[in-house]
Amino acid sequence: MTHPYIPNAEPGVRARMLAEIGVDSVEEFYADIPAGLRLARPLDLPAPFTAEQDLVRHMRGLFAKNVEALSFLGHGTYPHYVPAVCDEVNTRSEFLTAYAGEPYEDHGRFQSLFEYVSQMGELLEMDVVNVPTYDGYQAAGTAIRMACRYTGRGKVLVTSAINRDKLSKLRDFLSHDTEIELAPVKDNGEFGDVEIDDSYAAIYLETPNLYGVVETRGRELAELAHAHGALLVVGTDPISLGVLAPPAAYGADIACGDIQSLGMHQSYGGGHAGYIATQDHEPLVAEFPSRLFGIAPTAVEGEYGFGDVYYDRTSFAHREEGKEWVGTAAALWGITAGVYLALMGPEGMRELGETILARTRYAMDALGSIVKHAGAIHFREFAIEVPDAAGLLAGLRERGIFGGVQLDERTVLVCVTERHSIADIDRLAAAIKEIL
Amino acid sequence: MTHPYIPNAEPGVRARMLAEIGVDSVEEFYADIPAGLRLARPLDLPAPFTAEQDLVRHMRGLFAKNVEALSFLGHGTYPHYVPAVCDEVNTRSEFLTAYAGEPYEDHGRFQSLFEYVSQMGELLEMDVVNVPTYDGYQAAGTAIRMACRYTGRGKVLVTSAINRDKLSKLRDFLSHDTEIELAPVKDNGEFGDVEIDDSYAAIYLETPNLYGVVETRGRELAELAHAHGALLVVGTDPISLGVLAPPAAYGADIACGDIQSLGMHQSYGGGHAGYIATQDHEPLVAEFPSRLFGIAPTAVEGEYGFGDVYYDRTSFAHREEGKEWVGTAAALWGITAGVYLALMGPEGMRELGETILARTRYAMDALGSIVKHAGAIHFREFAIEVPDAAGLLAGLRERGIFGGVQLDERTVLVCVTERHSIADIDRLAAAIKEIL
Amino acid sequence: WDEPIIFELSQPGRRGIAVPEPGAPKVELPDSVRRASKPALPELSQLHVLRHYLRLSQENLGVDLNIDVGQGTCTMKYSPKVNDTFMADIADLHPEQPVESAQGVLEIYHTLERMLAEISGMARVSLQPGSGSAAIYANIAMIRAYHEANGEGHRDQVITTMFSHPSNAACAKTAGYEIITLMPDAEGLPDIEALRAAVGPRTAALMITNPEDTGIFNPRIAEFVELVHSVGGLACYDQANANGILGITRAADAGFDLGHFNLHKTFSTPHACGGPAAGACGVSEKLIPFLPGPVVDFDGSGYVLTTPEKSIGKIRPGLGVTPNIVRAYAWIMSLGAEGLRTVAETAVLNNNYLMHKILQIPGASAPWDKRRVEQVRYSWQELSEETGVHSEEIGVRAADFGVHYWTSHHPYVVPEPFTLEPTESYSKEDLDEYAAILAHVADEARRDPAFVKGAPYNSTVHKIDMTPLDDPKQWAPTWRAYVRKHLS
Amino acid sequence: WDEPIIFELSQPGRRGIAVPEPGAPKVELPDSVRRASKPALPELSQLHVLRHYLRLSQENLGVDLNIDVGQGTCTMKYSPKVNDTFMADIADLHPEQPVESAQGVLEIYHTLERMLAEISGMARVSLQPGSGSAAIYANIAMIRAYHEANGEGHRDQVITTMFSHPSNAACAKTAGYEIITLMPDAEGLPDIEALRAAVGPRTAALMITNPEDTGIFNPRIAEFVELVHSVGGLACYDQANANGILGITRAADAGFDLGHFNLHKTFSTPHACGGPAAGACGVSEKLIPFLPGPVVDFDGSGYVLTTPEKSIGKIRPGLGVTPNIVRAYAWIMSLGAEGLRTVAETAVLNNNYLMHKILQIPGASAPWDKRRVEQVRYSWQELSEETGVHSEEIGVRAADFGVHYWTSHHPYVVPEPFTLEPTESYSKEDLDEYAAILAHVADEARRDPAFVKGAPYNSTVHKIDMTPLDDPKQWAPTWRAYVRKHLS
Repeated sequence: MTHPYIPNAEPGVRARMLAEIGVDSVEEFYADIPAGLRLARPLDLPAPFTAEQDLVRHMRGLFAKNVEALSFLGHGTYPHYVPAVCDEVNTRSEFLTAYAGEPYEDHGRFQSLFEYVSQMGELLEMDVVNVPTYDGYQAAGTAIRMACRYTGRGKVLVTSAINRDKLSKLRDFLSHDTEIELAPVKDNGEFGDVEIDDSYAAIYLETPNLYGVVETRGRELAELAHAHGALLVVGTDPISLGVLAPPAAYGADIACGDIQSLGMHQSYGGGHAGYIATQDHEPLVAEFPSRLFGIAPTAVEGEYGFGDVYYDRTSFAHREEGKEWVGTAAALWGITAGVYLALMGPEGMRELGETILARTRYAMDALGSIVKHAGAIHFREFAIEVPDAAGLLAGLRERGIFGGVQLDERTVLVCVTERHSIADIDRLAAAIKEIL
Repeated sequence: MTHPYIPNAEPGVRARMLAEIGVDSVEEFYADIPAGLRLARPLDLPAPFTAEQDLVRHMRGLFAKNVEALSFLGHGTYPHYVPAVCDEVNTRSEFLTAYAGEPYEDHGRFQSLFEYVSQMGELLEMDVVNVPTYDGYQAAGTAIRMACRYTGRGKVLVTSAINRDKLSKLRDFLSHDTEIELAPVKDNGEFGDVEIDDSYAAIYLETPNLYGVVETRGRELAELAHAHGALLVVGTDPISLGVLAPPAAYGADIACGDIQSLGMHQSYGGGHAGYIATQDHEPLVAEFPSRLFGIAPTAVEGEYGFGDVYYDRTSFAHREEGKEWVGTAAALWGITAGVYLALMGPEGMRELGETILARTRYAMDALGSIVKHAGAIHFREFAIEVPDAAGLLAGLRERGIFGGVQLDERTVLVCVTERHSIADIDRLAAAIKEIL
Repeated sequence: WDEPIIFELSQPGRRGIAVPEPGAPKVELPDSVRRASKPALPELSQLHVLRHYLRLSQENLGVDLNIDVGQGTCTMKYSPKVNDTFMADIADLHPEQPVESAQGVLEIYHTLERMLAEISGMARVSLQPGSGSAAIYANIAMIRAYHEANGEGHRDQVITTMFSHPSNAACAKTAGYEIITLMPDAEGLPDIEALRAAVGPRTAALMITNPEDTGIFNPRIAEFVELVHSVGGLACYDQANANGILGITRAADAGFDLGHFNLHKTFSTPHACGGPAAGACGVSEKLIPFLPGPVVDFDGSGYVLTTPEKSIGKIRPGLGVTPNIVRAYAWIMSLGAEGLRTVAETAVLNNNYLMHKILQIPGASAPWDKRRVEQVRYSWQELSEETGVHSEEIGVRAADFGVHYWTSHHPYVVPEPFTLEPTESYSKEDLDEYAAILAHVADEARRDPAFVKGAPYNSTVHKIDMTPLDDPKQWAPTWRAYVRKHLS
Repeated sequence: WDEPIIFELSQPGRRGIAVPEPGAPKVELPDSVRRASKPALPELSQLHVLRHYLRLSQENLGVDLNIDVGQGTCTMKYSPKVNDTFMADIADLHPEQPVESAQGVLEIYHTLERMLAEISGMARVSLQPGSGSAAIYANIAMIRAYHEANGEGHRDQVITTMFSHPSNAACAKTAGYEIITLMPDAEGLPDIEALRAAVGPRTAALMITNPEDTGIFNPRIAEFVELVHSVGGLACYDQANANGILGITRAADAGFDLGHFNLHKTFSTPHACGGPAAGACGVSEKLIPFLPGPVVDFDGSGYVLTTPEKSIGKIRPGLGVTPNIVRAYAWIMSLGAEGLRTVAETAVLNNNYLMHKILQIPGASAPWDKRRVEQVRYSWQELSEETGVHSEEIGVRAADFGVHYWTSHHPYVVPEPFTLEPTESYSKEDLDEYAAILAHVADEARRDPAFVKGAPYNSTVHKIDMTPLDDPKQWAPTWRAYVRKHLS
């Protein structure tokens, strides 16, 4: 049987094609590969499931080994509700299987991504937003690098209320030429009191931060940074911006973060994409490595065409002379986030934010005295302190609950979104009470 | 909040529209409805789940109350494998949400259905196949009625190796003017020895029949029918026709049946659609109530247009003067079956048939002496006879198996398709052995 | 795309999907049952099958793609995507699996029945029929069974109206009844005097729609029902056009004995190129024993299947078209009582707004100067007389702008008809755009009738010559017939 | 469709989806953190959001819709639909849920790692990188960590080749390395003499593709590796173009120390308009300690996560782009060893067949008269000199016929380039059609160059003036910028 994925493997066609080319066998095409490099045996791979139904059965058997539970896991990947329309659009063959066509044949991709960045721009009150990079980690790394290049400096003050994995990524990405200094965390969970001097390229703040704490001193930090010729870079989850002030409102120069919350499933870490945004300030725009899509006029008055803004910045245009690099990243999640924001609109984003704020607070109240930073404003996450974090989580697991992400031996990070009903929260609280 | 499904419920728009029309309120549009007919209270319905995520959670809660198991249930609804491409095509918005556009704007629907009937025509070796009716029950009823109208007679000899529910439908549909006579079943499970005279419109045979028995005397019955000016109507599942001779090959005048096997999920009975086929014999074609789609030339040489063949037959054209009635039925399943057949091709259909034949026989051998009609050729189903059918099925259920459909106190119909692995069959056999 | 017929894409030896090996000894078949030669199905790789059908899908419109207000009487409303996601949850359920293993789906059947009973005022509802027409036929079967059970099997006439769906007449005829069709009176309503003349001891039932496809609500509907009741007949309500009156008035309020809904119209299930659909037969107390069996009952601890005493029996495989039962249930659950009323009011508002716009187009009219509920059957008679362009031709030209309309069922009682039903799903801007397109085409018809008659210009295919389709020597209802008649 | 920008479709008060009420007391925010004015997001009903994006989708091509052989180096192969169906099974898994609750997905990671190790000959493989470029960066990070661990942190040069993907140069530069780029020699292969001159004590690594984007396999690749090894550098293999050599030759066979695959190229995961993608970094024994952590190990009873001793750390959220890990796993499992070899052989056959066809077009050439593996970088230089029509313009005109091509990365070392890579997914008929379209356009260019330069004629939009996109005063990277600069 000819494999369904390989039409020209059919022997008759194969023979006709070889005849037309004028060679005897496919082997001839490989003549340049020296014998010493040739694999003399078949690959040692598992026997295939050629029949689709057998593959499906095999896969379902594997998936059955995964267990779901009532989950309060967050820490960078969040269980927000994904509207059905988001999946409908991002599973369309035309979007899912396209790649890098030109603005003519892939007008839809250009326009959809333009609409994504434009909606992000409204949410962020910034004029320039990139076509997504891989994830919020990369976005933070690149945003900081942009600040370093822009200022010509090599030192950055980073919040220590930051995901340890993200910090690991920043170290890997930055540390060969950029000094990372960690800012302390105050008792209330906010960014600590700091000083900087003129050697700093940027202050990197997150809000809500690792602990779900909403930072209240953004303007102060912006002023501090600007007073020393540095930039304020703020990492924030756009899902909070229906209720929280966007970084631009308190003077941030660059905003960045992950958009997984905006219509992507958690997918075991597969739903991430990163945004970076600035105002329309040419020297800063020049530092974006990502593609930027913009409207361009066409031969027909009033018609919208699209294309790359300031393409010369990129490694596509100038290889290592471009800014960092650009390549395939996470465009489809950008399109999806655009669909999400269009479904929600301004009121939906506001209501969603209010629901999350209220339910987070409800959960903090329900859990009572074990909650850390109880006095701060929290969005979606908060930390609890218990004698034995691992023991608590194990106990909750037995009760069908993933209680949170363990931050250290005594600390657990609990995540509450709009998908957690009041009853879910009550169930968590009751289970914790039972265990402690 | 304006409901997401009702854009013009937004008060501002509503007011502008009312103003433009020149009326004060929507109430005025209902002025023709007498007060006595007006519902003076709100409908008494459950509180709605306006937020999509709440609806989804509610629905998933309901679905969690359904239980799946290793299932050997057939009896008209079959667990064949549905290729992913079938679902991909039939969930495309363009197909799923279209209805009855003209051949210009809905060219795709016309061509897809034309290709479905054309592929069925190849499988059946018949030139005329209808756009699907509701299901195999209706197809059988209409096929018999076509025979009655064609012959001008009102009596039909029907196999008694037929699904009891289908027979119920035939009685409901036919019995006010058509006499149904049941043919006996031979010990080997085949259609019994019968005589007819010139008052019969048709013999209605099924193969594979209720018991999964492949009828071997089709030609003989065709000759018997034709000798008395009657038609042979054969009900058959097209999934068998990669290996079994199509009814036309042994002289059937009308073929009919259900196409659920060709790419539709079982969906608790939601995957059915009925086909009816004949040769291109105008007086018989005239008796189709369904729509028939055909190729028509366009203003451009070589371009294919489509339209309705012999539209004058239908109730759309002539209300009660048309043949039976036509309306919305099961078009999307026709398109899907076309995709299925195109994926399978002739070799796929043959291999599938061989696999089902072999596994059915394997299961019969594995179950041994309780198998009825063991000497006959079986396709996909066979009956077993046990002292207590209900007890056996209950025992199997405890072991996570739906063992089959109970036909009577002692008889169970067991279904084996290509989705049942040899291990599945062995598991069934072992469980039955354990119980008996 | 200029997409060939799939047979033209075939190359021997290719395959779209692989099938598992038997894993058991091969069964040898005798000649009497073995297929002699393999079927000439197309042979393509999987990508090529997919590409072909995706391209064809792009050559189709649907509610999701266009302003689908032109398929009057079909109620082309938005089918929420979220409801489609539930299909996977029921895909592998078998209709004869033990009821205790299907409690979730049975609860949906049961609750939907209760909700539709409340919406219609009927006592019970069967969700078994596969479409509106199948529901009509089931209603007729119940009517017959009822009369026969009462020793009145002699009743052999069914009365219907010209603006009711043809299936009311056609199904009753198929069931053996003589059909009496009431024509509209000067008001556009079914003529009550004609009904008075028609009813009698032979009357089995009146099958009537209200509002009819004209969109006019018949204010004397209760009198119609009463007249039929007075001679011992039953009154059966075709509620195909219920979308504008949800929560406003109910079948039971006018005294109907039975009736049906189309779940794919009023209750949002997708039209799927013409099915699968679903119909719901609602009946009053006295017809409960005749309902198609089984029905879903709650026995205090769980849902069970029972067959009514004098049931007309099973009328299709399974309990019904479950995918659409699930969707209709989910749709109502997402709206509730207040939502349904907003649906009705907005649909009526949209219809009257669109009518206001359409009637501003010179040459368009809406026969009978009456209020409309859910839809309007308009007429281009004036335009047609002026320009010689027919309604069908205007519709084809409108397709060049990405919209279309349906004229009406035959016969065209309203001359040069077109039927618009905007439902609650479309926005004011959609309606403005739709009206603007028709106004534009009407203007074209006046300026250059030949141009409009030459349409389409911007469609997948060019003007089709339909004549061969009615000629047995030329028609080609399958590719094999086409090859035989036209290519060999 | 002439689809507006979504902001233009907005009407105040509309909503696409409803959000649940809090069900708990509202939290009042202080001014310092409260949003002052609501964001100017568009307001549309759900159908209208859907319609907008479905129409935009129809204005896009993809593997499923067209003959996508024109995105050379991108390996646009068929992504089986069945593999997409598995996405629902992993949608709700959280990357930090307990490992014992994620054994199925971890088994997939582990087995895919083993399979890719076998395919490349490498010892271990990290599936963490989010794309090919991210994998390149991870490789560079490991190279740096390796040298630093060996006290050789002074190595500050990375050597790459002009026909390797720009990310090899750009990522290494970002990581702080000096870049040395080898130009092609007269044979079209990277110049080994240039390499000899470049290597030295400062050499950290060679980053090289083979076959390069020219499609020519470098038969001296083992010598390249050896040269780098001889000075203590590492050899890193960009296996973006592996599709034609699966099962034929392996990275380890040529002595590479590390390398990466693009799962969205060679292993069929969909390209998704430019990601999410997935990269896989394979390393030899000595680099295992430096792999990004965690990796998936089997401890005898189950799968566990461990972080290598000198790991460069976590480089993205979660273990990797799991949807694509699942798809790549399923794809290999549906083909097996023999299937992969057939993939390679057929891809190479298709490429050579297409080359045979393209070279028959007057004006087209394939610089360097060598055998090709997986793709070819062609040139329209001759046609361009004759007609003045540039390769980009020919590509735009080809789009009028429903196909397109990519020219190549800058700089255009091959003049007037276009790069075709037919993979194993397309049929002979597809390749014939593709070649015929290019032949037709080349002929048009000769007959009427201005016509070709005026293209597109049959596209969603007309000829675009790109100049404002490079002018800070005019560019509009968001709608708000556009409104400010062009509409107010």
